[in-house]
Formats: sequence, structure tokens, C-alpha cells
Amino acid sequence: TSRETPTTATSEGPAASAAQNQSAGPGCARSKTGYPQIDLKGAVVGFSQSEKEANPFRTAETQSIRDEAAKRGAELLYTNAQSDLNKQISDIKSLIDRGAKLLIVAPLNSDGLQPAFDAAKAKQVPVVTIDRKVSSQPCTDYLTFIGSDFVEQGKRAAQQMIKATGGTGKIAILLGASGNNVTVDRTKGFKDGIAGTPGLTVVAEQTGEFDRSKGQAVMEQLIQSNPDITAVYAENDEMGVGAVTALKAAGKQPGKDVKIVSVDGTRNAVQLLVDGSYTGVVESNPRFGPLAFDTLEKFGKGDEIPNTIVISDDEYDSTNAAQKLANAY
Amino acid sequence: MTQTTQAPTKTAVGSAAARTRWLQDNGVYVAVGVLLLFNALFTANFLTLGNFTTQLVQAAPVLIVALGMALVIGTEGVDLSVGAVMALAAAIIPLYLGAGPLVAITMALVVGLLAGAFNGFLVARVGIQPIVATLALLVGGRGLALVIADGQLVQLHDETFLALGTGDVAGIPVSVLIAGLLALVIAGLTNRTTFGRQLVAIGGNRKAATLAGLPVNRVLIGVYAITGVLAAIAGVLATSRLAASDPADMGLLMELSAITAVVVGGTPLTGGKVRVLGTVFGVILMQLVRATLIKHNLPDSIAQMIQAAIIIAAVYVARERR
Amino acid sequence: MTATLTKATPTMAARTKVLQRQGAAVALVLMVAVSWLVFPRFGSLDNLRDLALQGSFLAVIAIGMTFVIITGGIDLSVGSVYALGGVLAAWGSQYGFLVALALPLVVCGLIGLINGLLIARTNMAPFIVTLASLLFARGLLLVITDEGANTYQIPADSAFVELGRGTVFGFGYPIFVAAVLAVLGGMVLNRTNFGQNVFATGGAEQSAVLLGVPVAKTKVLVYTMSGTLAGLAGALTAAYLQSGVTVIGVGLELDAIAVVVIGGTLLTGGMGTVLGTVIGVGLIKVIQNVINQIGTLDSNYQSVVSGVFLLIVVVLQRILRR
Amino acid sequence: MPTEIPSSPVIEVAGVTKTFAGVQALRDVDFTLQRGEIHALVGENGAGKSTLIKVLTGIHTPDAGRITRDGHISTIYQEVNLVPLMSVSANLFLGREPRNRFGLIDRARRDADAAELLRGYGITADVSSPLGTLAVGEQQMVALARAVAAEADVVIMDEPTSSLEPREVETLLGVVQKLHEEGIAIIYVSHRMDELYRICDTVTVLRDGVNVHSGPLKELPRIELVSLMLGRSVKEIENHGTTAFGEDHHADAEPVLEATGLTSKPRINGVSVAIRPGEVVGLAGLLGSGRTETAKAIIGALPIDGGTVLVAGTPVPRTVKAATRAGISMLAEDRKTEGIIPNLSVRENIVLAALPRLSRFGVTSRSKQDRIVDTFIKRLRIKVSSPEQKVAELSGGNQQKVLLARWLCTEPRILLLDEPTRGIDVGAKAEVQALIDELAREGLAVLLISSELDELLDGADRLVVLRDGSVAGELEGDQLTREHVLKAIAAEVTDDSDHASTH
Ligand SMILES: Nc1ncnc2c1ncn2[C@@H]1O[C@H](COP(=O)(O)OP(=O)(O)OP(=O)(O)O)[C@@H](O)[C@H]1O
Ligand SMILES: Nc1ncnc2c1ncn2[C@@H]1O[C@H](COP(=O)(O)OP(=O)(O)OP(=O)(O)O)[C@@H](O)[C@H]1O
Ligand SMILES: [Mg+2]
Ligand SMILES: [Mg+2]
Repeated sequence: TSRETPTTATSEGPAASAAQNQSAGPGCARSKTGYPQIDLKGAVVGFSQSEKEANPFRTAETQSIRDEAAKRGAELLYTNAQSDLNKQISDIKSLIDRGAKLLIVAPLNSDGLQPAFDAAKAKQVPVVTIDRKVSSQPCTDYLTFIGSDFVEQGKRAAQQMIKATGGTGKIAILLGASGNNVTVDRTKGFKDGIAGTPGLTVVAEQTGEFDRSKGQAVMEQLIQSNPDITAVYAENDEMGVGAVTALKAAGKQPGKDVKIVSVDGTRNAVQLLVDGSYTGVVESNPRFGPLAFDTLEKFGKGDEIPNTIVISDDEYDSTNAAQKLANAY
Repeated sequence: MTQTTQAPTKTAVGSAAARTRWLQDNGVYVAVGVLLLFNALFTANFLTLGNFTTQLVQAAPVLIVALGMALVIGTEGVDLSVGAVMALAAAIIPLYLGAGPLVAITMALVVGLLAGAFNGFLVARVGIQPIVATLALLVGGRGLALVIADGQLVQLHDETFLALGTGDVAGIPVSVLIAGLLALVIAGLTNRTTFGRQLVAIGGNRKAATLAGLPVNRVLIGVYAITGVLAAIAGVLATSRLAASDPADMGLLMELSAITAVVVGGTPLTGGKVRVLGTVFGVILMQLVRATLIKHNLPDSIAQMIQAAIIIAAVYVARERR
Repeated sequence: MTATLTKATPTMAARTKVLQRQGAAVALVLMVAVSWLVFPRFGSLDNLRDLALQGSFLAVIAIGMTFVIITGGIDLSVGSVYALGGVLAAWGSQYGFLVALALPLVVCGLIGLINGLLIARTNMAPFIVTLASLLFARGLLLVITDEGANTYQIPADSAFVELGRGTVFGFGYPIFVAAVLAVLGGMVLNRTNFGQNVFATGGAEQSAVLLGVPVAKTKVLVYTMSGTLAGLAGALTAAYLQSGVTVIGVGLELDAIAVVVIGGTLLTGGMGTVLGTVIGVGLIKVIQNVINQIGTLDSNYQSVVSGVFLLIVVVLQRILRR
Repeated sequence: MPTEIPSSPVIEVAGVTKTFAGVQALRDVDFTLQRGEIHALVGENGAGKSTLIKVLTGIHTPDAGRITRDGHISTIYQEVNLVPLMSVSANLFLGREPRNRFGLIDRARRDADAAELLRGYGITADVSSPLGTLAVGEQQMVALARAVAAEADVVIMDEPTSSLEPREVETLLGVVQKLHEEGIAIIYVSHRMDELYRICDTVTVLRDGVNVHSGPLKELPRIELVSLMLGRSVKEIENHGTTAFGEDHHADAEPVLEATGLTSKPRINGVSVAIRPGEVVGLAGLLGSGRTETAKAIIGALPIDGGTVLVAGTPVPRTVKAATRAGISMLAEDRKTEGIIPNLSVRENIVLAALPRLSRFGVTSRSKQDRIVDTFIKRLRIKVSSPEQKVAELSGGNQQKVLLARWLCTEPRILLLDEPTRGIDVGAKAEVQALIDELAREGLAVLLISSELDELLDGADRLVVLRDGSVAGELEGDQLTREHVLKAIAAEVTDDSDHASTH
């Protein structure tokens, strides 16, 4: 599949070359929903962001949506739920109230947005969800999901890990926040991915809560009690970067003595990769803008839209990091 | 309706009482001892210098914050804003690092001082209850830090500044040294100075302290200001150790960790008493608990429940009897 | 003799009492009036319905918190217990409406009961006991959901969902549940012996003991109540969201405490009203709504604005109270 | 007074012992309360009276011994033990509120009943206002009303009159008489001999936790009772004589303290007081007449609407700190909430206000503290196991002495004493009074507030009488008689002079 062949960088970044081949189930057309036709130009589009733009992923995501809206001449309404699920429901309702005819939602959580979708349905407002898949019904509750496959990300990280370690090693996993389905999927993908490699064993899995300093603190503990750890899988870059600091402080050479693979594709992590202190980064592509607006436009034209649109995630390793550094966010 | 109360026979009542009283005063030291013993026996590679250094380095910022918190709690107050102040300090650093680490650190401490003094002003002069007064800064302070930093994590490269987090003096990490020194200073402050004795008197009975002519407002504002500065110091050290200014996550939930450590260390939340050594050991105890849970690779769910149990057990032993 | 004095005082006292009691209400009326004028969509029926619904979950928790705070205590566990309640309700919904409703009430009530027993029987500080159960409830939630991997869904057609999603004149059922509880809560507080015991316990615990108030029993009851209500709020939320979301409720305890205090209840205990709490909920939700109405506000500024608002409200209240 | 003494005990205590962290408060105490009798319980401060009462009512569990109770006990504890934030009526009926037919509290009836009940005790305050807004004496009356209304077989009163002024004492004694006629047994604790001899049938004397005497009171001469309490021979006490409290002091001409036109609405209205060095000025008045307020206004603890305070001719800023620095000290009336810092040791409580003086560059000197503390513990005969004992563990009277010591060690020029001998035993009282004299002789200006008229008459060189927050008159020299004062206090209470003449 396209996964194995990393997308070559273009000036617009990987999002421009998004693959839509992963559509599952029957498509969804406007005729089926009975929603009105809306011209993107001059339309009011609402975007509900889930968390503060305090990490690079969210910053890049919001920026991408803003840029694309400006490019297409749509008026963008924006809300931020500040990690509060109930607030996101209110946000979405208020976006509709303020006249949004099309919605892009970055869900805080896979579950729990049903009341917001119901409100959108009642006003015949199509909803595109990005980056996190929700458990509601596509086409009826929301139009489609555009995002990465987190399980797949985990699997790809596992493949990088197998390649880098040569199939033997003791792995510590720095888990994301507990109760978060990104954590669950990236763990599952990774464990499935290394299942066929008996030389790789997971000796510790502890949560670093997607946070650099927590990742660092946990790594410091683990490297003390398990000095024989040879590989670290961090479920986001921030924890991976924290682990690098911890390993250096413990006298290890990250990237060499201890392989580090993480998911996200932030500039900090890729830079470390360039510097040789990192092993691999699987991208989680935040540039949803072009794809989201394309989808809304197609839907408006009456085309059939697949239930799931997978955005292509790039991949960085020691061979390509330097040349692709500009792509990292 | 005739009721007769027969007192319990008075054998060994005295010695049992003495024993519980001893445990009450020394429970936290015993707990640290027990945990050390457990780890020595059951945790791989525990008895290494590197490991102890790690524990101390990780505990240092919490301890610095907890020292301030102990003072505030001594006045029958509480400061929920310490985590936010750490974030503010973190956000300030990169702004001034260009002018040299000393300037950056000074600015961060000044911001901590101002934030603390503001809390103190609200509590002492306006008369708002400490929890609510500092809650406002907890909510707003981190936001302000993010505004200052434009929401971004900033990677730091200034060697001198980073040395604070990685360097050592005679084998003792700088941050641990600073934390230790501050503990001594705060211990001296509470036990040997007028300010310290006035502080506990205000916590013990504010009305009486006022009538005794104590400078109540000045002491309260001073205590919160000190706490602000200490939180800022902790923020600076944590930032240098992280090699990045991360206002979004810096000091998150630090207020709860600090309060827990102080209370576990035997300082009652009802004020009128400050135990500095107890606080140091409270911090160490919680650090060891976390380390033990991680080293034994327990899932988050179980780890949280065990932490809950240990907090209860420690506080139960140290509780004031009626 | 004292006649002239005591005759003069009641009218004065009555007038200040009115102002004190209505402080939060005055602020709320002002906020609503201004918002209505400035933001055209604020007054839309849809917006008001949503505001009331969002407020109802918090209100249910805050009513329990009001009782706890009046006894001079605090309950930090409500946020976690709320999330746990939701998960339990969602899990229980597969066995029908009754289980979905009863399970969270019983389990969360039990956690509250344990809080109460530990606080009342062992003289441990409520802050620290409930801080531990905050951790415990989260841990339990993670155990039930396989470290958060499972989110239990509630079938859209089940009667339980109706409890959260059903409406009368467009106003959701949870609003009515909260309203009924508020009326009941006010009645219990002011018109029953238990309510009087709650006031006495918080007003002067030692005296209350000497007056024959069952202080321990009262404490156990209020924490049980608080746990149960947090569980109920969680269940209502689960019904509304049609699933047992695991990531909710973090930091909710601070919101609950803030609204109770804004509503004029003394954190030191002995004084407070349920009506004030309801007004406090209204204020906080209106503030959040207004921030949303502004629309263009940078997400980092939002918490700064919340913090400033909170500060203004408590300072205003404090000034009115003088 | 007592008509018949039926001999079935309502309370019987045998061999009770109670120890608190090192202090043996009660030692093998036997005690019997007969049905219908008024039983005086006396002893020095810290003798164990309050502890015995708490053991009787089940607040404390004894370490050893047996207690048999037959009937319902209702108690007024030494410190007012009501809930200040709750309304007066809620306090009165807490636990037995009148209900309506839905089982809910009938608030209207509760207020009406409360007002009715309190009128019988001469209190006309608004029953729906918080109890804390009442004067301490009024609160004490509410506690009394509550205890009496509980329909008990035994009523225990631990120093009920310590914060009452003469008129209310009469009301209280009247209530005691009424209870007695109804056949209710009473345990009465007081340091005021007159009261004891007026109403009590029997007496139990505790000394250092030991019951040293139980028997009829009337047959026991006062001097012998005192000797039992103090553990000194009658002769020794006779030699010592009564205190010389109230001898004339040599006062300078210029007042050191001049407070003029102090106004704090609605409590005080243009009160002026001047005190010369070496002079003891008494402040007399009814409960709520504004004596405490006047003292608080002088020291800056009460926001005022008008008035000035001059010390040696210089105006003093309106803060307690400034007043303290200028040399004014005040012993507060309510030692529990405004006096002691319960968690701190006796030493720390004593040196608290003087701390800056005992420090260099903000660092405290322990040896200086110990020296001062030792001096005062000896001089005031404070009963402590060690200076490091928590002050909360002391008996009420000893706490009062600690507070006195706190003020004396600041070496003030002006001392405001609000009820300085409240709750202090006979021995200590004489000492405190002697101390006041001595201080005045040393040149201190003293403002003395007391509910005990005799104390004022004996101790003060001059009396300022307050009525409804204003100065109603000043008495000096020959005018310092009971009759004159009562007349000045309020016209309506002159008939109290009848009681005065009874002893
Ligand atoms: N809770 C306590 N802890 C420690 N010691 C106590 C406690 N309560 C009382 N004591 C001690 O027991 C002794 C008796 O005290 P108690 O209060 O019974 O005296 P009292 O006779 O009522 O004195 P007063 O006339 O001053 O009220 C005192 O030495 C006191 O210090
Ligand atoms: N009607 C009232 N309203 C509010 N507060 C009152 C009232 N009466 C008394 N108080 C409070 O009670 C305390 C004592 O009252 P006040 O100063 O009037 O009495 P006093 O003249 O000093 O007599 P005493 O010392 O015998 O109580 C004061 O601190 C005052 O605030
Ligand atoms: Mg006593
Ligand atoms: Mg007074």
C-alpha cells in the first residue's frame, strides 16, 4: 500500500498528496442526506478545536484550517473547548447558532459528542471530523472522518523499531494519557507490530501523559531500574524528546545505545533525528485544511464521500530526516 | 434510666498512648524507612548512587514548592496557584535569556514575587479566603503564561542556564543543593525568627494575633510572596532540567503534590504549625512511592489507587487526636 | 438598657444581610443584562436552554458540595467520582434503566461514605482524604475501562438515554432534576434537624459536640450525599452523552468549589445557602458563555479572562459583604 | 432556702481518675450529687472542676473509676459553647426544633418561642440574628436558657456568672432558685464566694485533682473554705489578710492616655477617657454599654467613625500595631477567640507580643525568652507542667494568667484590662488585683473593665460610667460607692441596691 512508500516532500507538505484509498463502506452523497447545497466561497464554516494550541500538533492543525479557509474565501468561526467535553458540545451548538453552515470538528474524545451531532443534524449542517474518529454513525450523525489511523501509526513505529534494533532488544513504552483512545490505538498497533518478532520484549510501559517533563521523569526512573533497556517507544514526540534528555543524563547515548521511535513529526524530534540522537519518527499529519475543504466542496457538488478518509502520514528516519526537516511542524 | 460508665482498666494505656504519640510525630520518617527497605529488597538496581540522585533531582522542585506551601498552610491558608506561577516563570525565561541567564532568572523570580504578593494582598487586605483567592490565579495564571509564550514550547540552548539542571557541585546536583539550602533557610525562618513565630501565631488564632499587635497583613503578604518566589525558583529549575520552556505543562497539578507532601509530613491543614523536616520527608515519601510504582511497572489504575492508600495511611498515623 | 441598641441593630443587620445574600444574584442579573444587550445571540432560547443544561450537571454536584462546605469540609473527589459515575451508568445500562441509575448512585455513595467515615471517625483533614479518593476513583475508573481502552456505549434507544436527552419545552430533563434537587436541598438545609446539624457542625464543631449534635454522623451523611450527587451528575451526563466518557471531570472539583463560594457559602463553614450555589453556577456558566460569544478570543486568553472574571466576582462579593 | 434534702443520689462517682498527657487532672475522685440539692464545686484554677464535669457528661472517658447517672443532665460549659453563626433561636432549639405538620422546622414558631423564652431572662435581642452578634453576657444567658429549657433532672453550670454583670447575675440566681424549687439538682461552679454562700447547700472542694472535702456549705466558714482550696492553713491566710487592692495611687498630673470623642456607630458615641500614669480608671456599665468597644477603639481594633487617641500628647495611628508600639496593651475579654493561640506553647504565647523586642535582626533569642517566661510563670503562679506545654491544655484561669503575662512582658505604659479576673480563682484573683496595684504604683496607666462592681469600686481610683455607648458620668473619691455607681449606670436598676445590701 501507499504506507510503505513514504510520500516525497513537496512544497505544500504531505497533506497535498493525501491518499483517499482507505474509504470504508458505502459513500455518502448529499442527495442521501437531503442537506442543502452550499457554495464554499463566502460560506460560514465553523471549526471546533478540542485543546489549547499549546502543542505543535494543535498549532499546525488550526493553522492549516485557517489558511485553507482564507484561501477558499470562506468565513471561519473558531472555538476552542479547552479540553472540556461539555464545552465542546456547547461550542458546536454555539457555532451552529452563530450561523455556521458547515462544520469541521476536532473531537476531544471519540465518545460523547452525540448531542452536538444531533444539533447539527437538526439544522442540516454537515460535519467533518478530523484527527480523531468518533463512535457515532458516519453519514447520519456526521459526514466523514478525515484522519490518521492510530493503530497503523503504532504498527509503523514497530516496523521502524524492528529495523533499527535488528529484531532484538528490551523496549520501554512511554504511554500517552490514560483513558485516551489515541493511547489505546498506538499501543495496540505497536504491540501487534512487534508480535512476530520474539527478540523484542516490552519490559516496561508507563504513562508519560503526552507530556515532555513527565516522559523525562518516567524515563529517568526506568533507566535506573532497567539499565538494560535498549529501545524506547514514545507515543508522542514530546515524551520522546523528554526521554532523550533523561537518557543523556543517565550517561546513555540516545539513538545509539538506546533506540527511540515516536509518533508525531514535530520539528524538535526530527531535529534530534538529524542530530543522531533519535531513531525514527512516524508522522501524525495535522494538515487537515486542504483535505477537509476539498471534502466539503465535493459534498456540496453532490459527489459521493467515503466514510473514512485517511490522511497520509509521512515517516522520518536517519536517512531522510535532514532533507525533510522543513516538513516537520 | 440509670447509666453506668465503667472505665477501661488502666493497664498499658499509658505506654500505648506514648507509642501512638511517637508514631504521630515520626510516622513520615518511619514510612520513608519502610519504603526504602522494601525497595532495597524487591527493586532491581535500587541501591545505586545514580538512582538516589535521580530521586533527589526529581524531588527538588516539588520540595521547593512544598516549603512555601508549608508556610502558607501554617497561616491556615493554602496556595493553589503555585503550578501556575511555575508556568509563568517558565514562560518568562526565554524572553530574557538573550540578556543572560542571570537577568532571565531574576525576571522569573520577580514575576513569582509579584504573583505571590498579589495573592497575599487578596488574602490579607481584601480578605478573600485563600482557596478562592489563589484559585483565580490558578485559572488565569497558566493562561497568562501561555499568552506570554504565545502558546509555544521553546527549546532552550543557553549552556549556563541549562547547567542549573544538569550540573553538580562535588557530585551533588545543583538543583538538589539549592533545594537543600532553601529547606535550611525556611527551617531557620520558621523556628528562629520573629517572622516565623508570628506566622504560626497568625495561623493558630488570627484574631488574637491581630489584638496582640502583630503585623498580620505584612506577615501574610510576606508568606504568600515567599511562596511565589519559591514556586518561581522551582519553575526555573524544572525548566532548565527540561531544557525547554513549556508553560502548558510546567507545574501541572503541582499544588496538589505540594499540599499532599506537606500534610503527609505532619503539618496540619488547620494552621498554627509548620514542620519543615516533615515536609522534606513528605516530599521524599511521595517521590519514593511514585518511583516504586513506576519501577514495578504497575498500570496507571493500580498506581493511582495505591497512592491513595498510602496518602491515607500516612496521614492517618500522623493525625491529631482529639 | 440594651433596648435601644438591640432595636437599632436588627434593621441594620437586615439591610446588610439582604445585600450580602443578594451579592451574587446582583452580579448575575448585571452579567445577564449586559450580555443580552451586547451579544444578540446570548438571549436566544437555544442558547439559554443549552446554558441551563450545561449548568445542571455542575449544579447537582455543587449542591452536595454546599452541604460539605457548610460543615467546614471540602470534597475534592467529586470530579473523579463524577467520571466514575458516568462510566458505571454506561456499563450498567446494558442491564436496563434501573441498574444504569442505581449502580453509580450506590458505588459513588459508597465512596462518599468512606470519605465521611475517614473524616468523621479519624480526625483526618477532609482536603487530604478526598484528595486521596480523587486518585482512588480515577484508578477505579481505569480498572473498569481496561486502562481507559473501553468506552461503554449506551444504546440510543434505551430509556436511560431519554433521562439525559429528553426535554420539556426544549429544556432537558437534567435541568428539572437539578431544580428539584436544589429545592429539596434548600428545604433540608433550612427546615430539618439534619440541616441545623450541618450548620452547627461547621459553625463551631467543639460546641456542636457539647450541644449534643451528632457531629460525626452529620459529616458522614454530607460526604455520602456529595458522593451520591456526584455519581448522579455523572449518570445524567452519561445519559446525555450516550456513553461513559472516561476523560471528563478533571478539575471539576475546583469549579464546584468556586460556584459554592461565589454563592456566598463560607469556606470555613457554618454559613451558606443552596440558592446562592445555584446562582454561582449561573454566573460561571454565563461567563463561559460570554467568552464563547466573543468568539474571536484566542484560546490562551480564555482562561485569563475566566480567572479575571472569577477574581472580580469574589472581590465584589467581599466588598458587598463589608 | 433548701427545704428538704431527699437522699437518693442522681449522680454518683467513685474513684475516677483522668490523665491528660502527663497531667493528672483527677485523682481517685468520689463525688455524690443528691436529688434536688445545689452542690458547689470549688477549687483553684486547674484543680479539675471542668474536667470532672466533662467526665460526668461523658465528654471525657475516665481512665479509671465508675460513674452512675440517673436522669438527664443538661450542662452550661465554662466557655460559651453555642454556634455563633447560627441564629439565637436556632441555638436555643438545636436538636429539639418545633415542627409543622410536614415534619419540617416551623421557623416562625421557633422564633416566637425563643423570643418568649428569652424575655424571661431579660434579653430582648432579635432572635433571628446570629448569636455571635450578642454580647458575651447575653450569649451566656442564652446558654442558660437553653440548658434550663431542656427539662433536665440535673443542671450543671460551670462558672455561669463569670461574664455577667450584677443585674444579670441576679436573674441567673433567680433561675437557679426556680430550678431548685422544681426539685432539679444543680452543680454550681464559681469562684465568687458570695454567690456560693447565697445559693448552695453542699460543697465539694477539689485540689490538684483530689477531692479534699465534701459536706454542707453553710457550716463551713469562708476562711476555711479558702484554706481548703489553697491548701494553706487558716492562719496563714489570715495573716496574709485581704488584699490591699485599691489603695490610692500617686498619679501624675498629665494624662498619658487621652481618648476623646470615640465614636463607632452604632455601638459607642463620643466616649472620652483620660488616664494619668499611675492611675487605675474603671469602666462601668451594663452589658452592651460599650465598654469592650471603648477599649477596642482605643487600641485600634475597632474601626471608628470619629475620635482621637493621644498617648503622651501624640496622636496614635489607628492600628493595633501602632498602638502597641505607642505602649498600649489590651487584655481581651474573650480569651478563647481573641486571646490564646491554642497550638502554641505557654512560652510562645507569653512572648508573642514582645517578640520583636526579644530578637536581634528578626532572629529570636531563646535564652531571653526563657528568662522572661520563667519570671512571669513564677510571679503569676501559672500552673504548668513546663513552659513548653500547649496553652490549650491549661485550665481557664491559668490561660488568663498567661495572657496577662503576655501583656506585662511588653512593658506597656497603658494597660487596658477587659475582665482581667474573669474565671480566676480566689487566690489568683487577689494576686492579679495586687499586681494591678503594683503596676499602677510603678507608673502604669490602667483601664479596668469588670462586671464585678466590688472589684471596680475597690480597685479603681476613678470610674467612668457608660450607658448606651456614651459616658453617663464620672465618679471619684466619696462618690465611689455601690449606690452612686448603680444610679449612674441606669436609673432602672437602682433597686438592685437591695441585693447589694444583702451582703
Ligand atoms: N484537654 C486537655 N489536655 C491536657 N490537659 C488538660 C486538658 N484539659 C484539662 N487539662 C488539665 O487538667 C487540669 C484541670 O483542668 P480543669 O479545666 O478541669 O480545671 P478547672 O478546675 O476547671 O480550672 P478553672 O477554674 O481555671 O476553670 C489542668 O491542669 C489542665 O491543664
Ligand atoms: N447588639 C449587638 N450587635 C452586634 N454585636 C454586639 C451586640 N451586642 C454586643 N455585641 C458584641 O459583643 C461584644 C461585647 O459587647 P459590648 O462591648 O457591647 O459589651 P460591654 O459593654 O463590653 O459589656 P461586657 O464586657 O460585659 O460584655 C462586642 O465585641 C460586640 O461586638
Ligand atoms: Mg474550669
Ligand atoms: Mg465587654
